[in-house]
Amino acid sequence: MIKASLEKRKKITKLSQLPQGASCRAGVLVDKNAGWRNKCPVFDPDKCIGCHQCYMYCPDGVISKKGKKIQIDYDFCKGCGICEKICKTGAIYMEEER
Amino acid sequence: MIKASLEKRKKITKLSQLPQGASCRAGVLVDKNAGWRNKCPVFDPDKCIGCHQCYMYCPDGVISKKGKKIQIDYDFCKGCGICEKICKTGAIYMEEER
Amino acid sequence: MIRDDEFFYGHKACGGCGGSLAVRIALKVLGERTLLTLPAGCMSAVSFNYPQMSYANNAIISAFAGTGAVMSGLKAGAEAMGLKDYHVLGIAGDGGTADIGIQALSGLIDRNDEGIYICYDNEAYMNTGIQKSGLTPFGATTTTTPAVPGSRGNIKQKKNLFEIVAAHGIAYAATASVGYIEDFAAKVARASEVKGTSFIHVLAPCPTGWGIDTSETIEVAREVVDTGLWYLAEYYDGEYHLNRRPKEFKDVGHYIRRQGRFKHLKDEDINEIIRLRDKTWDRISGFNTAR
Amino acid sequence: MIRDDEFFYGHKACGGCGGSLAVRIALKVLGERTLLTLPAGCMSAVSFNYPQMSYANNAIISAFAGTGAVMSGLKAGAEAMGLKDYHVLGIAGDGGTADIGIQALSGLIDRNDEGIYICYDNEAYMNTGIQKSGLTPFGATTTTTPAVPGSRGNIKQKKNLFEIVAAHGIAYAATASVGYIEDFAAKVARASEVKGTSFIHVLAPCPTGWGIDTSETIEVAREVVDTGLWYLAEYYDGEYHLNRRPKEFKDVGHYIRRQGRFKHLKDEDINEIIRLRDKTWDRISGFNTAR
Amino acid sequence: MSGTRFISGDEAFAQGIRLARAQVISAYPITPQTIVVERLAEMVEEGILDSRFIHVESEHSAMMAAMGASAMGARAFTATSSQGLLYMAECLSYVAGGRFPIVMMNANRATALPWSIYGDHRDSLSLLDSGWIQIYVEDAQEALDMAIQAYALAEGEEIRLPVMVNLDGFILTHTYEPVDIPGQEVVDAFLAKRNTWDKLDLDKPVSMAITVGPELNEEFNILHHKASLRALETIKTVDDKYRETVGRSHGGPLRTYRTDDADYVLISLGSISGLVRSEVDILRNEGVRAGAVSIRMMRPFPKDELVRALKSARSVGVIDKDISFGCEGTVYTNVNSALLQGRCYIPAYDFVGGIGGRDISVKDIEECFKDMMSGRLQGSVKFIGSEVKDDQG
Amino acid sequence: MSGTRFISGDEAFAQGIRLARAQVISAYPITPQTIVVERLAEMVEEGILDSRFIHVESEHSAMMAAMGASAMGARAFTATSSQGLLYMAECLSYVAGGRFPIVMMNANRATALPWSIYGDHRDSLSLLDSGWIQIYVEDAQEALDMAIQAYALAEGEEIRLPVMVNLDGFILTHTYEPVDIPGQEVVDAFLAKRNTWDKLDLDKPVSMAITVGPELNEEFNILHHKASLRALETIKTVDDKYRETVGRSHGGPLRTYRTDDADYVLISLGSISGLVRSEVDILRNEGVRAGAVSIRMMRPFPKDELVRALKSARSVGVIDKDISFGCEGTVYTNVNSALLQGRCYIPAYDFVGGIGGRDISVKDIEECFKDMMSGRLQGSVKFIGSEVKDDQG
Amino acid sequence: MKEITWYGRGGQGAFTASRILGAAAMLKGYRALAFPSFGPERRGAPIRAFTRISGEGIVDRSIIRKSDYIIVLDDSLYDKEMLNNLKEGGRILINTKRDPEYFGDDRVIVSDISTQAEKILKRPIVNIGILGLLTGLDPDIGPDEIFRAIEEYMPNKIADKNIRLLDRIIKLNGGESDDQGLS
Amino acid sequence: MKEITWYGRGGQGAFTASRILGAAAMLKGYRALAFPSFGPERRGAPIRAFTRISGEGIVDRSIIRKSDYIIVLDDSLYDKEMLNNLKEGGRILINTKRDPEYFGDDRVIVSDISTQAEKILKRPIVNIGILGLLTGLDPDIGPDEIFRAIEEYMPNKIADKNIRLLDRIIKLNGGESDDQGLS
Ligand SMILES: Cc1ncc(C[n+]2csc(CCOP(=O)(O)OP(=O)(O)O)c2C)c(N)n1
Ligand SMILES: Cc1ncc(C[n+]2csc(CCOP(=O)(O)OP(=O)(O)O)c2C)c(N)n1
Ligand code: SF4
Ligand code: SF4
Ligand code: SF4
Ligand code: SF4
Ligand code: SF4
Ligand code: SF4
Ligand SMILES: [Mg+2]
Ligand SMILES: [Mg+2]
Repeated sequence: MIKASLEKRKKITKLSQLPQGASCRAGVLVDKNAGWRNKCPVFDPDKCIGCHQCYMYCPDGVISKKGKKIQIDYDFCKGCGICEKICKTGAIYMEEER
Repeated sequence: MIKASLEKRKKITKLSQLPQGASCRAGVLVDKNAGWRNKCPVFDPDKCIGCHQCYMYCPDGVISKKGKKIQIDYDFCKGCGICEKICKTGAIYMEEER
Repeated sequence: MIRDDEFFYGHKACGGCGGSLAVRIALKVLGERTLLTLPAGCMSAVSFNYPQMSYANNAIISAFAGTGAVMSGLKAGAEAMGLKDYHVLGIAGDGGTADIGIQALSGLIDRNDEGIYICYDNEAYMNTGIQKSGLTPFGATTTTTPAVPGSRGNIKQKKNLFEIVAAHGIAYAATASVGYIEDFAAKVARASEVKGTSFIHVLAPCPTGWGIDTSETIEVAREVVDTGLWYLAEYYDGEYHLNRRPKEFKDVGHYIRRQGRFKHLKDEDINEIIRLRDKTWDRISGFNTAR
Repeated sequence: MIRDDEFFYGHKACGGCGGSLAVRIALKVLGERTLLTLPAGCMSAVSFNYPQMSYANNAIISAFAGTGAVMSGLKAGAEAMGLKDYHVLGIAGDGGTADIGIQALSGLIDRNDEGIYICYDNEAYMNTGIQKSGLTPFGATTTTTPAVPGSRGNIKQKKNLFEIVAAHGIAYAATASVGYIEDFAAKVARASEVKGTSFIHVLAPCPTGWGIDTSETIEVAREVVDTGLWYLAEYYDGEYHLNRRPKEFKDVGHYIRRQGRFKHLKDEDINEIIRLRDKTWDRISGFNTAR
Repeated sequence: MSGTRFISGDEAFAQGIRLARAQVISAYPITPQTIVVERLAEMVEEGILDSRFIHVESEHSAMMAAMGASAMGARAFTATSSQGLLYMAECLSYVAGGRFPIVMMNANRATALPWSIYGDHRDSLSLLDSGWIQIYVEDAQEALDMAIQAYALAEGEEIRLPVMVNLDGFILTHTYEPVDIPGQEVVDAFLAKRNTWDKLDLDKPVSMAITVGPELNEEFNILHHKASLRALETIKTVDDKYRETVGRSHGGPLRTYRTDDADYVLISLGSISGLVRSEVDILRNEGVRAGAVSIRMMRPFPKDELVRALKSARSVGVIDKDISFGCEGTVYTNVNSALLQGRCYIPAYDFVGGIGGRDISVKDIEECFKDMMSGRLQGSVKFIGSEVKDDQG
Repeated sequence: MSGTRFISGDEAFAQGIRLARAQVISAYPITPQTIVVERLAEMVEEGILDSRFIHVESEHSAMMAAMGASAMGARAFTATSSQGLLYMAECLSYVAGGRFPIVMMNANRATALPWSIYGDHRDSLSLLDSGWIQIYVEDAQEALDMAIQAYALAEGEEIRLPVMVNLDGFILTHTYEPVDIPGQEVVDAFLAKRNTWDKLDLDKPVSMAITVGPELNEEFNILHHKASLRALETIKTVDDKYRETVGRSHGGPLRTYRTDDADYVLISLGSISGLVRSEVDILRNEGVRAGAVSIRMMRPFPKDELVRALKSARSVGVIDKDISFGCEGTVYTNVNSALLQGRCYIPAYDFVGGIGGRDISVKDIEECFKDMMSGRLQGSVKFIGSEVKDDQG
Repeated sequence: MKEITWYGRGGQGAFTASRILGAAAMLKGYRALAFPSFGPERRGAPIRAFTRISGEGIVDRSIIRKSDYIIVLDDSLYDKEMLNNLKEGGRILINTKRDPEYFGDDRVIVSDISTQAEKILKRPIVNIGILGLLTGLDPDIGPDEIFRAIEEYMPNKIADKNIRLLDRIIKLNGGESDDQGLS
Repeated sequence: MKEITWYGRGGQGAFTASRILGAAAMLKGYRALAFPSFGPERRGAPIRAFTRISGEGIVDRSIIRKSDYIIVLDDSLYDKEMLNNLKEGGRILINTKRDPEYFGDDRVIVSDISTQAEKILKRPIVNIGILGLLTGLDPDIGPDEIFRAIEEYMPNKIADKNIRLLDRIIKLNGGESDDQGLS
């Protein structure tokens, strides 16, 4: 599966470490979208019927299919609450963050 | 009748004679469109029925109404020959220039 | 409707220039209280050469891409100055309208600022020496779509400017041809009565670029309508209206063959042109018949 | 049709951003051999911040006005390099498409260069802080059309982008909404099969600019369709096709009142919105029913 | 709205434009200019400002619409930044050559690529040749005052040129500070309605934006050049009048600080100048004869005045938030040329910094003075504030 | 087509682009550039040149399309002039910062207002800060050769920058003269296919034209600046290789003429330089130690080389087909800055002329030398070739 | 010179509060600057804002590195590193439901503003409320000018409620305040 | 240095002829420049073109002020002023049906090229034909190179006919020419 992935941010100390031009390898992440969430989606696998509507509609693509169910990448979930509303079976609900 | 009209071209000898900015009084002509014609429209008032189609279609607007007939301003006629073709009565015909 | 005044006089356009006829007539309809802007193009290049100024009304050249925007500025400025009873007019070529100028034109219509925009269409960038524009017709040779042996010159069709403009929901739009000058004049008059933006797309043959004799401009401008290669129509109140629905089309071959820009075309190319024409007429068959 | 890959990930869009959903899904349909260009706007601003690159496929930011032109360049370049089996994709916001980008878009369609242009429409310049664009709807407050007491915010209607594009005689055009994501995905797939240029105008609510909760994006994106304020349609083979012809429209008032940007509107303003909607549906009543 | 308010540079400028009674406003959004336009839109909407706000589709159109309005004799305003300024570059030289007295606020911002929304001076300095008068301000108060003064300057009978007033992006545009907003009556006394004969006139029709062939084209440009030069004096008379009517003054094309007997003078533009002056004070306390010049006007360029201010210096430095690639900072180039012409043969150093929004700190400025004093610099151009090692030779 | 042909500068350039095997061409017509584009369209149509010709709708789009193609790794070409160059100003800095090695021919033409289609250098010189390499040629032969050399320079691994080659409008673009057209094999031996890792790559996806925040933005620009500076040397190595393979040479960033022992040196750009050199010969015959420098490369700017050439002069002059309103000619500003940095403290004079297509005659040049020799000039900027009296004081 | 750094999320009003504080300082006769961490603000994304207050003109417009006060609107944004960015004697003020002990440093002052905000504003917006911690702490920052600043620089609707909230926080934190004349 | 100025109208081919002349000079081993009076050419509008020929490199690219030859394609464009723009020994060549006397100056040489052009080209295009007057006059300008230049620089269709026309003019004006090998 192709997906941008987290790497350690390199400290730039020398010019030669920088690209010439304004280009860069695609799909490189160095920061989690941490601290964005007030509320956090909680997944209840028992209620999930695997319709994957939440997967389709998550703007951040942090819900992935896991067999017939799903899983959420909390490193990049922003807590928007769309998945909760989309899920017809109540298998996702939002909780206060922390 | 409003119409751009010929004036003597002023010789510019001092900066103060020039406009500040790139603007200028409208409708000032200093050059005749001389030397443009190979052929010259000749008007035969006898054949003219005063339909003023030539007046309408002359791209240079050099045919003006003169009572029921017309007249041609040879200072600005370019000899295109449109009037000859437009005139249904043959009241205009093209002749070699000079 | 048409004044005796000549507001466009002593200009340096080629003999027989269709564009200059369109400009001349438009101004004769609209009169002296017209605030005109034109971008770069033949109709400005031939008429603002210091100290020879061929426009007798107020006129200002716009940057090439800016006609629509200057019109809005003129309108706003005129309002700010408290002027009453005037027309804001933009006149631009096909290239200046359908290509580089379309952003500003689209913005103008979207704002619905009161003003009349006339595109005189000579079907190429003429002032710079006959390069293909978005309104160059299929088969025409231009200096950037040269008809070398085995090629057909421009293989693209004319951009459908009239319907693009109409799709904006403009207050008034029309097509015209300098070959039917009264029709054009009437449309200019109608446009001037509209509240909001209006637009006229007038076909204006260019002897120099089309390879015809200077005397043929009007004939050709009529023939393009009579062959159905150009249609005369209006758009207002959200609907299309066709001004002429010829029972029978005149011979396309004759129209094509008389023009230098098409002289390389073969019979099959002409048939293709006829096919495209028929497709267009199919599409516009739904237009209302005009008033 | 939709891959498991995520090509748009870890971006900095606001929570619940409709635009980012559109982008994500489009790329999931088109896949890794997609050459993407986007102009300035939220979808580039949130995803190219060195060294954090959220696109996993090839992507390049265009100058704001240049999306259509960069697409042509990518296409020509790919051909020159002998590439096979790839997509050229342009994704731009409503401002970047309908206003400053329309010249390049129009040129692209006119050239009929193969590529898919997607306009995600959040109905204002969002990246710069919610200014009115040509696609801002009637009645919305924006920072440049502020609803001060007694005013109604923006008094202009949305530019009719879909029909403007279709009037170009484009190979394929469609409207969509992120609220009906399968429909959108199917349209992206269809667009990718077309020879020549294709265009999709997808409505994509912006919680930040519209004044809704981040969780409401999808609901609102469905409601705008269900109320008839946005229609789902396609254009191909020179004809319009309507995808949904609701028997009954849902309550416009509910749609309007839930959004902060409309909260100043009075009942009569909502009635005006309904009137305008009905006019649109009158106009498009002639559209075919879609496949 | 008058009295002292806690507002941003953008807002202050908007207040100035309101007080100047701009009649037509056309602008296109771009960070960090947006707020000035938003505030004006609001004022128009609220009826506080009697002006026509044109919602344009791009910066090119913004400037062309402003020109149309100006051609009618109206007072026109627009604002932009960075890419937007470059997108209207064609219109800049157009409007200047046409002598349309439009005022534009530019929020200084770096130019792409790479993209950056942060402040440096590359946008406006790269268009120094466009024929506009260019002014740089230091704080929100000066922004407001110069919005008003700009019209007095632009519309001056002997000038008639567009004026661009530059505010450092974010650092001025988005920073809130106390600003005194004068009353409308006071400003009205300073600045009359625009009144020009050079406009499209229904009674006396005019051709505008004309073509001039080789016979006289150079002369039109000479006139433009001379008009621009006159602004070096006019900015002072305008400021004098402002002081008399409004009660505040900002001076002429340069703001000199302790230069009279200075050995080392650091030159800067815009918001950083305050910090430079405070460093001068520190150095003076340490016994170093330091001085500072803040250039308020880059075009016309105050060569003579600059030379006068630097005459006795042993060396000078320029802080350039700008780089003309393959050469040096543009302010520096201009300063050097003035020095050579003024026979002021002293070493000059270019400290290029603040590029793409890089902070320039007190320490950086201290360092600049040290470099000037020590003569230890290799070459005359130095990038400051970069901690990344140049390992490429 | 090879051997000696009687063609114009525009045509010669088109031949160079054909020989360089440009793969994508996108351009928009504007006088006096049109012919280069028309000839290329014809070659593509005739199948002589394997290239994709994109009919764009504006110059902004022309440059953006070229960038798209260049981003794919293709060799891209565009051409423009004057208003067209200004209309794409935003794209210039964009493409340069992105390090796309596009070659552009610019037909130097005056910029509006007033409108003029005639030649001066205001268009390209006003965009000197855009980050492009800028080259000026003197005749049609050099035009052809530099069209080819430009790609070698632009695509050089250590450079990777776009190159703008400037031809004087009409005077070069439309003037026919004998030009030697090398054979394709020879040029192929000189210039390989473009081969770059820096492109959109289906196997190794890339993000291009990215954003860089204040943390590192300055460093990206430092890299750009340094790459540009390297072109001062690379232009020579490229030319050496050209001489070896093609058999013709044009030298480095400067063309000096009898400067070694010259007392009076006149500096110029482009097509006027030949006339200047011939005047130098005349003066030498009269016993005056005159010299000439023709600047072939304005960016990067050959400061050191220039100073070396002027070191022994008693005064220098610059013929500037350019005026930065309210200041002076831009070439002059650059020259002065180089002189000051090079501790070359000599009087320098600016002869602004040729504006809007004004002819510069032998007499004008003679006059320039006389002015330099006599030191009789009031101020350092003088408009030449104007017979209209300045009666305004 | 007093330097205050604000931490919040896009939408929580940190920048607004930094301006209110600056305006209040101005009303008290000080010079002041307030500015955001420049750049586009995305809803939900962490952002900073700054207030600089001084008796004299302020020439330093750069980002604040060492603060007298760091104000954190949402404890999930708190990071121990912040302690290193305090000046000598500096304080960190956090809106949190947690105990002070949790943060393990006596330079950290905590208060549960959210609960009060939910009560009074019906929304968990604490940007203005948290100023109540400051007034008690710093003699230069008095409640009266903050009340005036809120009235002058916030829309009426929210101004009133925020004044009530602020008053409440001041009282809860033992400060003295009398907003009779103002609210 | 030989300097030739051409007068014609937009569409009459003056510039083409100036180039053919330049190319011919090049073929003969000279350096040459040819250029139009810059600016847009409008059909029918009077225009000028220039040819400069020299044994050495030509550095002067400015418009020709004093000419060795002035060639006028259409007598309606002739103006007495032109005589002042001739160098010592210079000549004006005019295509005209008029007698030489009409022009009243023996520096003016006339010939009716139009009539011949109508016969051979079927169009009154005299730009190339008029070169026939020059070949007789100037030893540096020989017919052979002009023939070659026409062949190389004009489209085949018109080249042949123009060569015939030119040959005819040369013969009529007493020049010697043999175009056997070429036409
Ligand atoms: C920005 C810019 N690009 C290009 C030009 C050059 N230009 C001037 S007129 C013209 C052709 C105009 O074509 P069109 O609009 O069709 O009008 P026409 O000349 O055919 O009347 C062009 C390309 C210009 N003036 N400005
Ligand atoms: C030439 C130019 N003008 C203005 C801008 C500033 N700008 C950047 S993004 C943006 C808003 C984009 O709006 P839209 O296209 O609707 O996309 P959105 O931000 O809503 O996603 C603007 C105005 C720019 N980058 N370049
Ligand atoms: S929407 Fe609900 S039921 Fe469907 S896959 Fe997601 S969690 Fe499971
Ligand atoms: S809360 Fe939003 S971002 Fe998080 S998983 Fe649900 S839809 Fe995705
Ligand atoms: S067209 Fe003929 S008949 Fe009619 S007015 Fe003209 S000359 Fe007379
Ligand atoms: S010949 Fe042409 S220009 Fe002359 S009068 Fe007739 S139509 Fe008009
Ligand atoms: S080129 Fe064509 S459009 Fe232009 S002036 Fe000549 S005839 Fe008219
Ligand atoms: S402002 Fe709107 S469109 Fe932009 S990222 Fe946020 S939610 Fe998306
Ligand atoms: Mg045209
Ligand atoms: Mg948007």
